[in-house]
Amino acid sequence: MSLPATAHDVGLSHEARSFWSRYVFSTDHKVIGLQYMFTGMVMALIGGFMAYVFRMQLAFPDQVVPLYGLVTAREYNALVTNHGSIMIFWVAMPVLIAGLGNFLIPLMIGCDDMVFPRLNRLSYQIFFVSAVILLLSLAAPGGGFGGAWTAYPPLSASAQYNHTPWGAPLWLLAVALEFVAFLLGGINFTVTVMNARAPGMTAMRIPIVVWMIVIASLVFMASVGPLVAGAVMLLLDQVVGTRFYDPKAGGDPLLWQHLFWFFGHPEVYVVLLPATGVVAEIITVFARKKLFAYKTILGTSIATGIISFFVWAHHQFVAGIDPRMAHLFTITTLLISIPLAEMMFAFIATLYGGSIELATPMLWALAFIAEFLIGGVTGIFLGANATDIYFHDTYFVVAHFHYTFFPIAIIATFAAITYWFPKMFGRRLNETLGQWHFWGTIVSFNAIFIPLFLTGAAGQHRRIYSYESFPQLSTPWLNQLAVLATVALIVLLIFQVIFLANFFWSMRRGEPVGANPWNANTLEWSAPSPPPHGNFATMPTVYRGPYEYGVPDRELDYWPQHVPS
Amino acid sequence: MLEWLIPAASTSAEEIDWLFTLIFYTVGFWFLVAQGIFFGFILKFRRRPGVRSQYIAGESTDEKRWISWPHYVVIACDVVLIAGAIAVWRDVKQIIPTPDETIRVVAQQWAWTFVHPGPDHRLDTPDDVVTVNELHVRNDATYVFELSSRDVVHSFSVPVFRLKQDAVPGRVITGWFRPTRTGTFDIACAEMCGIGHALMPAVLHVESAEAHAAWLGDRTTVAAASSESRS
Amino acid sequence: MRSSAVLTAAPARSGIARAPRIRTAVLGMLIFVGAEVMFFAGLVSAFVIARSHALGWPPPGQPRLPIAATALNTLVLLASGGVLLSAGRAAATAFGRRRALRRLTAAVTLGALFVAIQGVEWARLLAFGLTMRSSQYGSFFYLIVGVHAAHAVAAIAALLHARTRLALGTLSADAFAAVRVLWYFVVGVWPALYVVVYLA
Amino acid sequence: MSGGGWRRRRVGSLVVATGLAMLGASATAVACPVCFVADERARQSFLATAVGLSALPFLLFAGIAYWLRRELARTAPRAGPAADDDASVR
Repeated sequence: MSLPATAHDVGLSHEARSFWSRYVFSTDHKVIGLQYMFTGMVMALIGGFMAYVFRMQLAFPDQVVPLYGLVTAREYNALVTNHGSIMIFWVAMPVLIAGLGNFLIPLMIGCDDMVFPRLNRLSYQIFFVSAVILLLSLAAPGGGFGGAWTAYPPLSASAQYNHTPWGAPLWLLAVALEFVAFLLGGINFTVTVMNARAPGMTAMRIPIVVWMIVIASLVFMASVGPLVAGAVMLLLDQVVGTRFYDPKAGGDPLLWQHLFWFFGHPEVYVVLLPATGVVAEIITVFARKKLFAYKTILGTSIATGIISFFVWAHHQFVAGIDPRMAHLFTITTLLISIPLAEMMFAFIATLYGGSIELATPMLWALAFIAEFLIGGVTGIFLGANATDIYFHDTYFVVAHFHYTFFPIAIIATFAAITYWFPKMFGRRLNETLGQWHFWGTIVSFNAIFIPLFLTGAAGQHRRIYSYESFPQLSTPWLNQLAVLATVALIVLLIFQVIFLANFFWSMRRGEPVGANPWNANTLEWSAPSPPPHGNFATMPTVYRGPYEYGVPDRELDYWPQHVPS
Repeated sequence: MLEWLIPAASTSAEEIDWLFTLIFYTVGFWFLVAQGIFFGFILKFRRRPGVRSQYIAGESTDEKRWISWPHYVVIACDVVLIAGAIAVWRDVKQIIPTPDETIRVVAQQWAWTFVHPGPDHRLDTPDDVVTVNELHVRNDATYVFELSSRDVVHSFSVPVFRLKQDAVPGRVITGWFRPTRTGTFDIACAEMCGIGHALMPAVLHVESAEAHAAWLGDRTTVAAASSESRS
Repeated sequence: MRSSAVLTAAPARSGIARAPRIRTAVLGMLIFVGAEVMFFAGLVSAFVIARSHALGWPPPGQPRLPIAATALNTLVLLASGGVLLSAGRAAATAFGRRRALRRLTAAVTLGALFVAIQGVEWARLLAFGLTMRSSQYGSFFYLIVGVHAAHAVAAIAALLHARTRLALGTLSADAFAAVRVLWYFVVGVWPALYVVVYLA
Repeated sequence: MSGGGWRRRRVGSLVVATGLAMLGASATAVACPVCFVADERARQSFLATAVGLSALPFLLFAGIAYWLRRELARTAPRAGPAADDDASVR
């Protein structure tokens, strides 16, 4: 196939592009998407290694951790803080929103690139700088920031309290830059989807994952402003010496909590929505079924986005807010279970009457539903204000949000990578290795966090580096659970080696595939694999919705969006 | 159910455990049903040669009731759980009963200071007993505590009481508890407060009235003696 | 008709032709401005909460803000917005480029004047002892007004860039409209900040 | 279609009800017995800013939606790709 003449108005021409212009300073949305994804993968490995170190400390207190050494209290705090920050801001966000959004949106809506390609490149560059700053902050004098990823002042505001004069401001600067990067990316996604769709791609024919990424971007952009404002104030407190959060000087520490959680809770749905979108795409293809109730799913995701603005104070039930406010936020928090439950029901209903093939992407997508349901139902215990008094900041919370974030950031990402890998690299992943990796990861994941539900329910708090000074909370039985979780984590990390080997081997040596290896309908499968710069030879025209599988009276059980009737 | 894992030693603990059990069974039942249907579908509709998938759009009201009915069930359960949560929260956090004793809890990096009112049951009198990392309370007495922090945000957490309350610098936050069983338990800080966050354990002694009075007597004589020697 | 306008359309691209019905750059800028509004709303919320904690506002011993001078300065900024509005109108008409250029220059000058007057006021307030660290009052004043000034400077830079391209004839109508939206935001948010910070 | 419609209306009314409930809570509030140091003004301003911050995104979305409708109405008469009459004029 000859390259289409779809030169960008920016950047170099297709010919004679050097390595740098092709892979580093490219404005091509696919390259940028993969850059985000690879950066996210590297950060995930770093975050995973951190988890290994502090889990080892929890299981075998005050012993030398292989590959690391002794873990001091200061290092432990820095490790848990940065593990959380990295996994949310430098793994979930870049991989799910920026990576997938960049790679998929133009391909799925039938467009040659994002509408602001240079803004897109700038977004990645800022993101990259933010990642570098974060990693540098770990090596700064005094060590990395250790005030938890929520960074509550006054602890985070003053080196007098947190003892990390460099770590804290650098950490905050990295987070702020990262927000700027996603702000630029989010604008790009939204405008591209609104404005650059192929002819015939009406609103109700847009694949659900694209909708979800756009809704997530909008929620992100509407919620991030107050946090950036709070972060600027915190940075000034740290660096200039203002006292915005110092109660002794008339400041208010709770102010930060409000600004932080006003963003922090919508953020959960910002990463959740793209992940559920990925699952929707995959289960339809591998069940050969039309997505059950497209409009309802769309409605539920909009409802989720809206309600997510009204739930944030459930993180502050025991923070000293007005106890009457807690009732309101209990109600809204439990209300948000309704659209999400409905979305999961629609996914389950999609399986009914299907012809399910348990290929690796489908396994991951189904695992997402099964595991996320656990995360969802355990959230009820925390959303109900009275039980949250007990569970707040225990390992129960840790286990709960890992049952939501792990499906989101890891399971859905593996689903997406295994599903779109042929499109990204024109080759297939090894299926046997994929299945091994899947089962190893899922089993060990559950073996990590089910014990943590129990230790949390038994009263163990998170972020405490050694339980030796708590006789009641460190019974032999609880210690054994901690060891079990740690061993399971090591197993989980070892299984990722299989994935990495499979990924890089298949990238070069995998079985080559054509444009549409899964017989899927959406537009990205009408482009060559991998799609060239500019994506499509001719602009596709869209004739129908994205989920027409198993249409009666047709020979093929799929009906691509761009094929005329 | 929680008392299988950790004893319940206050009136609030019993209520919170009741709510936990309510949520556990309500949510657990529907969780199992949902997972059962989910795995049932996966098994039943596995790919078989020659069998095509059905074409169901899920757009007609007829089909949609398969998700709208469960969704009404979710709403109904939510209402029950919200009602339960609000009822328990009111008792635990919102309504503060008349105390038998008032104590003061002060958090700082990295220790707890407890001010017991002493035999006269009043704070800020010379017979106050001040302890560090050690709280003595009387069984079956209603306590109100005034919680404050000297530096950063801490959180006063007593797992056996199911009690947790952040201590915010610049504010005095009030709460209450009423112990129901004697014993020695752990108190922890539940909010990241710096390098020594793990080193803020305190010991809670719930004592019978007699034992408590004896302890107070000991401490008061010591305090009186030391104040006398100082003057 | 747009075809007679002095501005160029988006650079011609070969291959896949997109058919945008909405002005891309304007839409992007509007979303950006939305995020900025939330940012300023966060600052104002913080300010309102901090003020409610204070026993007296402004705190005793701190200089008062120059309300009247800043009111005049507000008029300067509003005038700049008005001039830019007419520059946009002029650019949309035939043979209006020269007029648009002149008005754009005037708008930029007024904007720069606003920033300069603010700078002089800052210098005087600093001399009177109101600093970023002297009190919550000072901290919030310099934070909010400073953040606005930073936005003003960035928007002026964007306007100057647009002016250069307009003079060269390479400015697209879409890009010009987007830059104007940014400046309208800077102009529009100021009266609100003035009322909150200076008057309340 | 109708299903989606009433669903959306219901979501809308939920949101409105929540907002009203929050406003109502602030109106009927007496001094909070548990939380703050009798700092009623601070509590009020926390509530007010919370309501304001929560409502603002929806006002912004409404504003952008309004602009979009106007923009679409403006471009509607021009059938076909806009590129035709936007063609490079210098």
